[in-house]
Amino acid sequence: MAPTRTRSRLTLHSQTVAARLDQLEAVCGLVDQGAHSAGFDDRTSYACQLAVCEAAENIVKHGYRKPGAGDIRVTTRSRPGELIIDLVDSAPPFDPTAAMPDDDWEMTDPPVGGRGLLIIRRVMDDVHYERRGHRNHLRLRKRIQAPSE
Amino acid sequence: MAPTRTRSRLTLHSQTVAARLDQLEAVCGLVDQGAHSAGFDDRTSYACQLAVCEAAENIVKHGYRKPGAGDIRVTTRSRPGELIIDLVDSAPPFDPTAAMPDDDWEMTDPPVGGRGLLIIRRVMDDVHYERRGHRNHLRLRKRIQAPSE
Amino acid sequence: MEIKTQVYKRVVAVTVSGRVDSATAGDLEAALTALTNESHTNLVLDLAAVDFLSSSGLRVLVTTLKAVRKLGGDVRLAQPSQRAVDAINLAGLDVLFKVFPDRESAIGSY
Amino acid sequence: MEIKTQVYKRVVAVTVSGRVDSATAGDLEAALTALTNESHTNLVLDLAAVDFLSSSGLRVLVTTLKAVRKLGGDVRLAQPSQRAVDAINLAGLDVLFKVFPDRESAIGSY
Ligand SMILES: Nc1ncnc2c1ncn2[C@@H]1O[C@H](COP(=O)(O)OP(=O)(O)O)[C@@H](O)[C@H]1O
Ligand SMILES: Nc1ncnc2c1ncn2[C@@H]1O[C@H](COP(=O)(O)OP(=O)(O)O)[C@@H](O)[C@H]1O
Repeated sequence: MAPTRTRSRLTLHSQTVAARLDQLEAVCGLVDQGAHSAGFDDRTSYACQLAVCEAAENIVKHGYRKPGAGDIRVTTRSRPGELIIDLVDSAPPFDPTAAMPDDDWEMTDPPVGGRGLLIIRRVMDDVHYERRGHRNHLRLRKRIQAPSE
Repeated sequence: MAPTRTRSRLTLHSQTVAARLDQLEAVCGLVDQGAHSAGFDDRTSYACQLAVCEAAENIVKHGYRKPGAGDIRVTTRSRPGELIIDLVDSAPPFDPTAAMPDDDWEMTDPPVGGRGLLIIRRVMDDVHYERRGHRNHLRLRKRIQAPSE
Repeated sequence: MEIKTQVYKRVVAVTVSGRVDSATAGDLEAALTALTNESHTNLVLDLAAVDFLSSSGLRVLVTTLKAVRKLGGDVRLAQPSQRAVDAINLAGLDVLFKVFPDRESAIGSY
Repeated sequence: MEIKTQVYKRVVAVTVSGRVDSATAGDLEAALTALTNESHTNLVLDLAAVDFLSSSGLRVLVTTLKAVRKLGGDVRLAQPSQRAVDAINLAGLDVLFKVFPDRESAIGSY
């Protein structure tokens, strides 16, 4: 979909992708675009891509479980200094804000998984979850102090 | 001394240096100049510098024995494709063409010295020695096939 | 993603480049498992050209680390890109890996 | 002549540059003897920037080689310049030294 400018300085992109791992790079592309519209630098954009891809990967792997069993609607909203990403899927309910990221482990037994939720929380300023009907609505928000417009 | 052109294409340089190790680099410089006048490439010039410096070093170390105990007259004669270097010293007689370079040793006991005479013979096309009065006259000659003039 | 492997006497240097995510982590895991199966346990990962490193890639690094540590080896990182470092730090895994500014010092550290 | 030394866990890389002749060979010998005295016997000599190597310099290389070999070590050459190679070959010493195209492979060879 072509970008839509609503009001003065909001840029909105929206795209629905099949819930498959090979679609994650496209999701990253969307996030990168949104991050740059928000005036984020490359490094901040990269962090946002990491976080959103972790969330999307979880939907594919743990939500739908079977590749291509559904889809994910990705919407980015950018305004100077702020990027909001909405991920909507129709997999079984899961609230990632309720799960405790695993950040307490021994050097002798480091964790092989469970890094995704941690990355999402560390990168994003807000993580908001809602179940609406048969859909999961996840909203991730990132803000920076001094946007370069 | 400034270079002298005798006959058509002969270039001659001559210089007397104190018989000290710190003069060897200057000797190399002379040889390099002569080699380039003869149309030698850098690699051939380098081989000639190695050989002449070995001979001069031997005169300092094994001939005069004491640093600065005498001097060495270095003369280079270049014509296209040919370089002749004369080294004249007044140390005790020594004929390097009579000495057998040590090129036969075991891998388990490699030689720590005796490389100088070997390098001289391998690089030069002719090595000629004469004792005249109280002086050693050593003439080293290097020729190449196709001189680039 | 591209993987190049250089086998030295006591160390193997693995150069990883491109995007290491859930789509490619399997290939990286296969390459590293092959090495540990051949008793190559002193590993250097050159991450200079990694431009994306997701938790799937990190999972492979940690799995490999655990496997080689059991055998007395280690996984050490050489000249990781800023993006590789950011991912490792965000995942809180920076304490696990020794990082070296160049390949030579990483190889020399074994 | 300039000498730089990088001490790794099991290998020391010595970078030699400039003119190695009777005027400077003593400094090289001192540096290498200091290393062997400290039990550093796996040596890599990076000769990439050597632009003159006379028999005095070669003598130091051979002396060092003999010393470290007795202690189970070796002297290996990394990326020697053409001039260093020419001198070693003319002196008939090329059979003595393992030569590697870069520092990394020389260091990794131990
Ligand atoms: N969208 C989701 N649907 C169902 N379960 C999820 C979802 N996201 C995460 N989870 C659960 O939370 C756990 C931690 O997720 P994460 O931190 O991303 O690590 P990993 O995916 O490597 O296990 C997952 O193992 C899974 O059990
Ligand atoms: N000009 C000289 N005068 C006296 N002895 C010499 C001279 N040149 C060479 N020699 C003798 O020949 C030996 C071999 O010389 P060389 O091959 O240059 O090796 P090195 O100088 O390392 O011993 C010397 O050790 C020395 O005994």
